[in-house]
Amino acid sequence: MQRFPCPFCGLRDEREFSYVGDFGKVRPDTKARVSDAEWAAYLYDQKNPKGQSTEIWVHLPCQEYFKMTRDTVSMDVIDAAPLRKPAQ
Amino acid sequence: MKYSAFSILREGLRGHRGWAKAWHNPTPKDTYDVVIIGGGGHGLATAYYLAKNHGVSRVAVIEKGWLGGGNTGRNTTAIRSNYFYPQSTALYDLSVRLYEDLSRELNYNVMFSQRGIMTLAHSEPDMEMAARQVNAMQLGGVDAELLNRDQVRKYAPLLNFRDDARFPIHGATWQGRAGTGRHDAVAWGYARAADSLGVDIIQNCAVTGVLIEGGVCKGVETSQGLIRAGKVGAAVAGHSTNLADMAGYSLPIHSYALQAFVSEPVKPVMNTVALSPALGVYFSQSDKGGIVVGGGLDRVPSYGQRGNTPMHDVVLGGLVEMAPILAKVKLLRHWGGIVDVTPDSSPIIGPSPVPGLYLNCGWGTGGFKAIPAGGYLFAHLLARDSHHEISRPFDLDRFQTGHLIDESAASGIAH
Amino acid sequence: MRNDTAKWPAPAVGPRGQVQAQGITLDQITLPRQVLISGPRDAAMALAGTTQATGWPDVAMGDHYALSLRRDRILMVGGQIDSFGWRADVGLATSDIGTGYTVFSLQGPRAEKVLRTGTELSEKIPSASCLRLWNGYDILLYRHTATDRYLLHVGSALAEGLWDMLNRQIRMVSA
Amino acid sequence: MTARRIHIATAGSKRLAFTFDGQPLQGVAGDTIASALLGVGVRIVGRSFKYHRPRGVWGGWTDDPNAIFDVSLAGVTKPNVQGTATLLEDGMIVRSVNSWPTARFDVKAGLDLLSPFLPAGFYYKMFKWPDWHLFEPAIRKMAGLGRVGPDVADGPDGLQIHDQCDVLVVGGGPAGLSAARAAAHAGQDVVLVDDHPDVGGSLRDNPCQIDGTAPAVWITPQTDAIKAAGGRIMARTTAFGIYDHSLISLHQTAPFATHPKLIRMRAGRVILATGAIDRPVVFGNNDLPGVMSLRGAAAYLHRHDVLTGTDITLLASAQDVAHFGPMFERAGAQVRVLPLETEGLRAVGRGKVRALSYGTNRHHADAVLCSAGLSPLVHLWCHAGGQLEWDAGRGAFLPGAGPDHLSIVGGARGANDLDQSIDDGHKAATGQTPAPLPSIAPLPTTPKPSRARQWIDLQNDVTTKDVALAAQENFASVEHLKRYTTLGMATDQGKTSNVNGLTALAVQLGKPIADVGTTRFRPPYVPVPLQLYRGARSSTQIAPLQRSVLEPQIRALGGAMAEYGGWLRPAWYGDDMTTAIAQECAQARNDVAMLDASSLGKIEVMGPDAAGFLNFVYYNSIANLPAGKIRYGFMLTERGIIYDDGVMARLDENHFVVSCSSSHVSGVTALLEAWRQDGHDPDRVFVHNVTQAWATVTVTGPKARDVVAALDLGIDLQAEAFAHMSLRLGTYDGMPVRVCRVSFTGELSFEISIARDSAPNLWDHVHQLGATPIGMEATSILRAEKGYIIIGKDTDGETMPQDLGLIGPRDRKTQPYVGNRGLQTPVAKATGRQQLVGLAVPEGATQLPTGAHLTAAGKSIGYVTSSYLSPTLGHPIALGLVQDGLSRLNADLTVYHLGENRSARIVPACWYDPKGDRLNA
Repeated sequence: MQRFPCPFCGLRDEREFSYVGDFGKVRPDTKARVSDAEWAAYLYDQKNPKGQSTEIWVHLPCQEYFKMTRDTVSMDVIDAAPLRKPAQ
Repeated sequence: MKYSAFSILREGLRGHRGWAKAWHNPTPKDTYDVVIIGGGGHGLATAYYLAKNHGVSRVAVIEKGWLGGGNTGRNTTAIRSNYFYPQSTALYDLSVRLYEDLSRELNYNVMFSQRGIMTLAHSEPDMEMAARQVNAMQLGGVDAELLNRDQVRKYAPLLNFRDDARFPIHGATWQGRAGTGRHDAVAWGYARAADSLGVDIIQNCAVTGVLIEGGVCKGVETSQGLIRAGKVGAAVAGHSTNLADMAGYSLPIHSYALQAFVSEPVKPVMNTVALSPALGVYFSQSDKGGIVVGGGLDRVPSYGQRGNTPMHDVVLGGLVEMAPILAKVKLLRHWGGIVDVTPDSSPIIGPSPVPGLYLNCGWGTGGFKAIPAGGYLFAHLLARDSHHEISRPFDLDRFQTGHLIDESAASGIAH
Repeated sequence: MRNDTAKWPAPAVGPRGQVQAQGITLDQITLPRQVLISGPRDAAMALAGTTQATGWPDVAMGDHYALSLRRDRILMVGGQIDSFGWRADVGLATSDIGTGYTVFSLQGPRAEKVLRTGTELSEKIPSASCLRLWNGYDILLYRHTATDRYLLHVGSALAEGLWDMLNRQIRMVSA
Repeated sequence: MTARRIHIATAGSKRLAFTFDGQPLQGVAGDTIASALLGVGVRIVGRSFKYHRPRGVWGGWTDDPNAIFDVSLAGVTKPNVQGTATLLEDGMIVRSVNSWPTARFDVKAGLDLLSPFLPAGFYYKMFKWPDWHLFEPAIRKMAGLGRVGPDVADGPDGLQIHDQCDVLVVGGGPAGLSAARAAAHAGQDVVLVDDHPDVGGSLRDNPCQIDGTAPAVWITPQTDAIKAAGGRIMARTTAFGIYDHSLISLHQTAPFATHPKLIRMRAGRVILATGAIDRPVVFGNNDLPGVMSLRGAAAYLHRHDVLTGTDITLLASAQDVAHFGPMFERAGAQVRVLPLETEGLRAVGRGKVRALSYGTNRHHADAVLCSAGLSPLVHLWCHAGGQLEWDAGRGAFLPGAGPDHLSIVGGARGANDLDQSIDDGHKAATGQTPAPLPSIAPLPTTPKPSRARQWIDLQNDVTTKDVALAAQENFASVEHLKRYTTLGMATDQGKTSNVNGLTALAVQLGKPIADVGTTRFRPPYVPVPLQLYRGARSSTQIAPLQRSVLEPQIRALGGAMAEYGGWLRPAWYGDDMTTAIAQECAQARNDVAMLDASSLGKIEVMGPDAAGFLNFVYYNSIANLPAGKIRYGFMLTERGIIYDDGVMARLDENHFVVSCSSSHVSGVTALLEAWRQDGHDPDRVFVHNVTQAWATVTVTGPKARDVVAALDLGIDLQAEAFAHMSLRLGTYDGMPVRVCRVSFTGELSFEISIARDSAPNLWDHVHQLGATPIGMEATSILRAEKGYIIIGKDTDGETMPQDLGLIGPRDRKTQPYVGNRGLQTPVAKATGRQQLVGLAVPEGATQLPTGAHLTAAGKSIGYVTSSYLSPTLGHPIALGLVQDGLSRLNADLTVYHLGENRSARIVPACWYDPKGDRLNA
């Protein structure tokens, strides 16, 4: 059982989290022409690095989507940061 | 050297001194017609079929560790073709048919045991979906039956038929030709047969780079030096995107740990394979007596060849709900393999974006059962530079056209 | 067609009766009002009429308090709000939860042990939120009045399940 | 005379009665099953897996591969109980495994004669012709160890609990006690676990003086100090796996017939003080009962007063001989010593060792106590990713580099000296570097050639010859060796066989052991019962169903409850399903009916960007929906696949309520949150799932308006004032209500949502006003008569809106929305897509089976998704997905189901009130 740091809630065990996707993917502007290849790359291609990986995760209880950098071999968590500005 | 009862008897009388090496330890040559990266089941089978079916014998299989040491030797050994879409049925039933004759073809007992697989239906809607599945298979020319509750009980009386079962058993889809095999033997059998046809199987040889000249793949750099090749085939389950990074393309593949579990050996209690989609568990009993258990992928994408505890509760806890008499049987060992998962959980067979480099990957949790077909079709692709009609739908281009082959409706466990 | 009426015991009508075991008391309690308020934290607190939002291991007091749920959401317990929906004046979204959350209290020196069956709980691991997954149930978990009195809010549709799970765990911890 | 109980001290101990293979025997309190058997002179405790060779006790604890039993007590039967590590309890019925009728007289013992013809890899070379199936059943029957008991465990199966500490010390021997004491003294929150019933470890197995005192005298002050500093000591607790992020799984055993406990310990640091075990000496016939672990025999002597032989030969290092020899002599045994390098050594005896023979020498022996050196227990170290390094002097793999949070001390790191172990523990606990291990000269332990078989894996019957054969056939990787010969794959996981197997392989390959390497140790360290993993999650605690506040009312009215979309809902009301369903349909069509719709999603979307946000998330245009109106729409995936359908109601400019299907509430909420935080301003749109705050009573039927009018909601119910697909706010009994005119039945319907706790009154009132409750089955038929779909039943993972004929937004909506690009992919535009149609059967024919396929030229072109006998129409109706179905209207198709063909006609997917006059009434 791994533990991940939700930027809002703090450390919780992995059952409370879901992997969402690679960090840095932006939905193409579909008002412009988006080729089948570009669309497929956006929807499906994965960086899937062996080692350090920067990803989007969600903490399910509080629904915080956040950025997490971790090592996909050692499972060490290197960094977690909110995608949102801090609470006011 | 042919393996037979006679050779066993002869060798038994002379102290087994006459058994030859199952395969050799060649040093790599400078160049081959085809280099296969990955000495697992798919890679070895590809090499075998290249040599046997296509007369391509200047073939090397390059394995970074020991042959059969990846997912081929880490799975739950189920072999089946109970799929819904005709493209899948064609692929996996080719595999089952090749398995049916494999022990004799390779002169190596892979112990394909057609003890049948049942996918349980836990409700009336499940039974309707089961009928949809069975009809699809029957129309596709694959054996399938719809079992009722009593028939399921006859096949597997240890399942949970109690009134308080969370997921009561209404019936099941049944494929009698499905079953289990001896996973290591599949790798060893193909390796021995390929070796005898002149294939070089090079163990402890890691690929460190892909040689690309003029935009075309011309070979691989390895820990044992540069090896040139007319064509390069990659069958590196779990690490397909690492190779893609070396060659400079992207793949719709994510690596996950898939765990498997085996109990201490007990006297026979389960003579078939049963899967509960609702519980996310399937199990069988090996010839040695161990209860072999599998489930879904771990939650966390991973390259660590080990599993995480939340899935233990899901899979082993689910097993006890599925077959309560196993509660006091003990878990002997658990382990994890790294599997390639595609968006539609179907494999990718076809040319990569780099000419000269070809892909056999994305088998997800279902690679073992597909070894003969994967090798057969990949060999066809490599030898002729064109798809066999069965592998055509599994080309990488399906992600652009949207013609995904997503079987999630056909089997309850993401596979 | 299968009739599962017997497999799922009939749910309780009205508040569930107290359960006692050694060092553990389990009750169902009724809170006066529960309102979800989403938006900037300060504005939300002002609307709720509270000055702090309870996380973990904070101890909430009294019958009017706020629970910290998310970066931009609290649950007001007690207190008074006149209208619900989008409050453009303060930029807050509000919804009256009524009895949408059922609330159980678990009290006693061994209560914490019961809670540890379902989550990694420790005073040493603070949390800004009292939302948590417990034995598979999405709950709010916080301390109220005393450090050994825990309140659990659960979506009322799963209250029957959570009550049964709490009882199972109490039996096991007491065995 | 073989083994026997010695001391007078046990005379006063409590006697425990048990049976072994049917024979009544007695042990004493504190015994393990194995010590009790040895205490009464039982030598053969079981049979080996392959050849049914007689097996005796080898070890004193979990390193034993042989003493495996099926045990019953108090109605509980457990297979494969490890007798050396299981405490004896009064009344136990102990049965040897893999033998019949008894371990001593096993009918299959003759199999051993065939062993020359059963080499490693035998099965791979045999039984290919004519077919494996002819041979496999007989082979399966022979396999397996214990028998699964007949008793079915009633869940729940045991306690699973999380715990945490600063320092977890595994192993309560001298190193572990020292570490725990030092860590506790330093103010750390310490937990010490030991799998024995008491701590002390090797001090109890083979006592020697510490600081001039007896070990028992030394142990108590340590445990007292640990406890006084707040440390916890857990006995009978096995650390069996270390997982990511420093989670250690602990198995706490309890009396035999009670539930075990699984503790998941999160430790800041882990100190492994797991000790070491004897490595067997490989010599001829070394599998004979009576050949035992030296330290195992010492443990039986000191823990249980059992002397394992009267004529003992020690086969061990000079140091061990000097240490242990006098102990056995003092206990009354005659002790002889043989050097480890004795040439041609073999044991002699049938069923138990009687003598040792070497060269021309031969001497009597009833016990041969062996140690070829110590194998550190490094399993947990490896679980955590620690590396191993071969130490030629010790003939062992010692821990090398490892993770920062892990230390390994004492015997487990190769420190076999008591003072060093104690020092190790102290240093590890206080953050100091342990003293380097002295290098030692290797013991002569390489197996000498012998004509007798030399055993390496006692349970799986692997000999040096098997290893040699594997090497000869080029199964030269350690993993190949293991898998080819099954070496180390028995229930002891190779604890005793690993190093000897590698040594034998290294000899064959002519390589140093360091280059041969070792296989990976995988959890669990010792086998653990499957029930540990179920915990309290049995039966209704697996995927627990959601329950409506109206369930008591529904049950009181005779509702037959069943699972629908994650909720427990009434399938029908009354005893007879068929009549009930028909009557319920008629009631809704002709009069007025009521149903509990509380499970339908109610997700509030609020804020200034709410309209634009929903317009993006939904296929249908939402931005232009007026307040007070309701619109039906699809939520698509980015591929363009329909994920859910639902209705959106706009309460005011900045406030919507999304009503999705019951099973998709959490999924839809999660998707809304995901998009809210990705590409939208999360300060301008908020999503509240309030499904459980409201309950919903739906009144449906031609007379629904009369019933709702009588509720006095303060709403003008006339059609002109309150049209279909609109929403009004009112009050019932002082409580706010939201009333939606939407219809799933095709009849005039009012969905009345009210605060959850007021719903029972509303329900009762509606019922008193003459509405009849209807269940999900009737509702399902009513909707099918109208051609209304259920997502996931009448659609599948490929269905897009155009397949249902709903192409408006695709062709006209200009703003981007989720799935818009997916609807432009080649697959979306392809011909041959499966489209939803109605299916009619010939006059008088029975209803089509759901799941039947439509075929053309023997190939599937689609399937039946819903099928009912319509009580309203008096004939069967069905819906199906068919390739190009919308352009095949009135075509007759073949329907295939389980080997039979029949026919159906494609018709429009609406049979009842196609113009919608009734629902608009």
